[in-house]
Amino acid sequence: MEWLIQLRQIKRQWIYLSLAVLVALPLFFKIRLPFFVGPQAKGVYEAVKNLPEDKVVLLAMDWGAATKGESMWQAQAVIEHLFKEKKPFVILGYDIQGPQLSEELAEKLAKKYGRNYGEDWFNVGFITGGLPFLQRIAKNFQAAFKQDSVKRKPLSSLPLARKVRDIHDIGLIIDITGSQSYGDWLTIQGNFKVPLAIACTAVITPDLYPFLDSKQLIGMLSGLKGAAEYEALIKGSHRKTTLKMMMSQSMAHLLIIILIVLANIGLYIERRRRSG
Amino acid sequence: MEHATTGVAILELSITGAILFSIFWARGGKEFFLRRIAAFSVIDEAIGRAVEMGRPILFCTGLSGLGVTFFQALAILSYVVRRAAEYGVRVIVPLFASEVYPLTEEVCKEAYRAAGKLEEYNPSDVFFLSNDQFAYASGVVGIMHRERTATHFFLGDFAAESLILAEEGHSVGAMQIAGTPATLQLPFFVAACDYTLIGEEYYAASAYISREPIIVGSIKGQDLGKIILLFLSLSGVIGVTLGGKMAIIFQNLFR
Amino acid sequence: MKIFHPVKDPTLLTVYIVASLVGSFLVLALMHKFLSLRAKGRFITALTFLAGFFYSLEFFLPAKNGKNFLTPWVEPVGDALAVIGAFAFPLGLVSLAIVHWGNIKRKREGWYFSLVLFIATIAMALSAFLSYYAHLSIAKKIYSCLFDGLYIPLGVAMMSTLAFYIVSAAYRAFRVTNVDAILMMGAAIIVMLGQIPFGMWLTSWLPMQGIVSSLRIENVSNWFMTVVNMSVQRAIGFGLAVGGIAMALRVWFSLERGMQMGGK
Amino acid sequence: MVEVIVTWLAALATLGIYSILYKENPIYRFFEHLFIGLGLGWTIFEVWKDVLQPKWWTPMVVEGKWYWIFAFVLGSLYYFIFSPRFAWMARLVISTFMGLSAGLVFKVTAAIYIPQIEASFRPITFHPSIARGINNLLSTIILLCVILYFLFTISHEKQPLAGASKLGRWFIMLGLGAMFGSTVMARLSLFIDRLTFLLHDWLKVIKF
Repeated sequence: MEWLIQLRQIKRQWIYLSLAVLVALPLFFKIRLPFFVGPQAKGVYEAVKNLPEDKVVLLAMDWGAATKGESMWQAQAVIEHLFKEKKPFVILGYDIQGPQLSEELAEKLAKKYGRNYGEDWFNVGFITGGLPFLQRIAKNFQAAFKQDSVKRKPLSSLPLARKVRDIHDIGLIIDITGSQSYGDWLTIQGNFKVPLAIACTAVITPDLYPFLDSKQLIGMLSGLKGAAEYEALIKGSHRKTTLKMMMSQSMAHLLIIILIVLANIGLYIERRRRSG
Repeated sequence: MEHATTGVAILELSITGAILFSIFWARGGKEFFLRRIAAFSVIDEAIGRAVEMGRPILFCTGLSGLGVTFFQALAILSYVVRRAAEYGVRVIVPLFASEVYPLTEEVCKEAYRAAGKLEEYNPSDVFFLSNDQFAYASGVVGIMHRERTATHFFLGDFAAESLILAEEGHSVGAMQIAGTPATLQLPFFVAACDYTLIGEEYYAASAYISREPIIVGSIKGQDLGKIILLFLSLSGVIGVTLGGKMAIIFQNLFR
Repeated sequence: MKIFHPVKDPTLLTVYIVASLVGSFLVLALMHKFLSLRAKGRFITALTFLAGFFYSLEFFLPAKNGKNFLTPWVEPVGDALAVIGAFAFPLGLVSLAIVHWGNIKRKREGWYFSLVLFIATIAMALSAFLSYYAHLSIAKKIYSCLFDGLYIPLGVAMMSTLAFYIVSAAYRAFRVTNVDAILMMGAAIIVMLGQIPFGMWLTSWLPMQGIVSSLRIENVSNWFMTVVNMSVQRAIGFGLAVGGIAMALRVWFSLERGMQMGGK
Repeated sequence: MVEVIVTWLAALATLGIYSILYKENPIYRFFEHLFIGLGLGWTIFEVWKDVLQPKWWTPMVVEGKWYWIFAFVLGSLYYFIFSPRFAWMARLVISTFMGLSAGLVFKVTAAIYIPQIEASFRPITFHPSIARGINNLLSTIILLCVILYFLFTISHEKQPLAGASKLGRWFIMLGLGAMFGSTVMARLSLFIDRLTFLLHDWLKVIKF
């Protein structure tokens, strides 16, 4: 009984050691805690799967190195699913690094799924001008861009790019962001009624719930958890990197909760002994 | 907002008016009641603890640059240094922003003069440590361990490093009093420190410590200002709920 | 603004500079000699009072298409503040150097760490200047090792210790001791569970729609964040707004006892 | 080659900092002083490159704006702080800076808090969705109670205020708990990133 009371004062060095071990384990071994994919992540997945044949997906990469820890994994999961389902998409973004970093992701994944630049996807890179420029793209996509950002060639030379004339050729917009850029895309969604999903950093999630229950958004990926949920939905995606990191997160969160419970058990027994 | 719209000007000037009015009301001899705030009643006890243990006090103003947050921290520092000087206890003040160093040095020297101990003042207890957030945190943690500081004051602007300072401070066994307007850091100070000033309690510090009638008057002004904001917010809720013209008035109140 | 027009000719420029340098120190010397201590004090308090009007008036005075008579001065004053503030940096450096030079001179325990600090400062400053201005390739390599190899990782490593501290802080603070701790613990645990797929699995048996669905962990957690947390932060913000204005007024009118630069 | 050195230095620096988690020790002290020294060296470079050269030296010497020498004069006054007789000159600059930054409070307060005041106007209507109406009503009650909790010059013993401010304190605790819980994920991901760096980039014991 004595050691139960000691649960109240576990030395912090033991707590730190157990955290390091519990976080490292899922990176080495295949540990799968019970896992539940939320409705918001499923919403994005379904929207990509049910994209009409003649439509293209618009991927807004409004993130940079600062939020790489969450946004890059979301971008990788979405691009992998788009390649697997052979759904064409175009990449652009308010952030200089976003389109560039996601182009590297796309090229790496394209080899695995045998997809070709210009036919399955194309990239028009970093855009400035905010909402007014988005309005211009919506009305006339071709005129808004002199050339694509990878081959530096006019859009007319890329078979997929030729098909994207204006917003009506876009079947779904997915904004991957670490900032308030989603406001502009919500306006576009409001004006042109194009289905919109947002993959945001965890800290922004509370701000988006009002738009979910007003159906302005058809789905949302929230931080690393959102990326892990999406990756779990893609059958056969062998790497599951985000899943491992999500397992580490879950183990650490559970460690905290278990420690709190143990501490209070120790406290309770000690108090009962003192009063008993 | 580059320039005040009429709505903003009226609101901020009415709050300023309430504060100035209360200051002159206090200058005219009016006494105000002040409710008890735990953190302020233990400042002397915290200094006393350092005196008993014969170990220095650490006063950390976080990442504060020159601004109102730093000025409030300085007002408290001035009191703590004066009391500590009376008992001959060192107060170590590592600073984050070099432009606040001269002002801090001057305030500490004045505190020693007010305590009548100017000759004992050691200028190298106040120094610029680093203007990198986490180099500053690692340096303050080093000071806590090496100087074995007995009492810690964390008062000023803080960011993520607040939890590093509070947790390492606890592991050194120090008594810790914290206060910051950085609301996002309050959970960590409340969790790890002995006493924490929440939100506006931070800006009431100099009144509670000095109990000078004029400054207590400005606290009365702060209460009047809050009542103005509360009244505005509630009438806004009613206006928006009623909808129609009322809603539009309130939505464009500050446009 | 006539007299403050730039001077192109180098010799004339040096004359202007030296003249104003000598002139200002002359004025200061005269003030030092002829102003009594009380007069100096009152002059300093007056400076604080006058300086307080600059940004406040610029903000409140009506602005025709974004400008009032003070607006053109905002940027130069801002630059001047940055420059004068930058001149305070060497003074701060000196204060730190005195502390660490004291350690070395008196061979106080652990004095060699102060040596490490001096060497690191000089090495980083030199390699940064040489690689930026002189484009020396050897300096670029050293700079890369110091900056990318040590400085950035040290910052990232120090910040990552927060993961450990948040665990030990939660373990120590969330105890059923009083109402405050219980409420804080309850909200923290719910929001934590709401963030991990395992937590969502715990209440995944609840229906997806309807009233009961609001008991699902992710919805309860979101309710805490969007209703309770946002309103609490907003209310605290109202207090801070008023408190900030009160503090500014106390400083502006030199009411704070410990900070009266002009003395009482 | 430089890459390998950089990775090794970064790994050793990370482990050196983590040694504080066990207890304060000479290794930590070494990396602490190294970190502060590197930071100072970098700041010396940055202060010149980003502030003094572009905003003072170039305008004065290259563009001939001779009056920038007065910035130097005012800046040099700081250095009189240590001399008892001339300290008043340092106070000239300090008091001016204090006044200027006090005056800035109105613009800063407007920028940060006016949007918050506007956002507090929430319609208590149950039409489109009952949940939204209830939540808006609750938000307003929470706002009211928490502000009443912060009243300093009115005694909290008498009933209407006593209950409201106690409720206010409870809501504050719930809010702080929610904030704490929502930050755990972000803090843990910092360590997971560092751990993957150590295991993947440095020791190469795990694959991605």
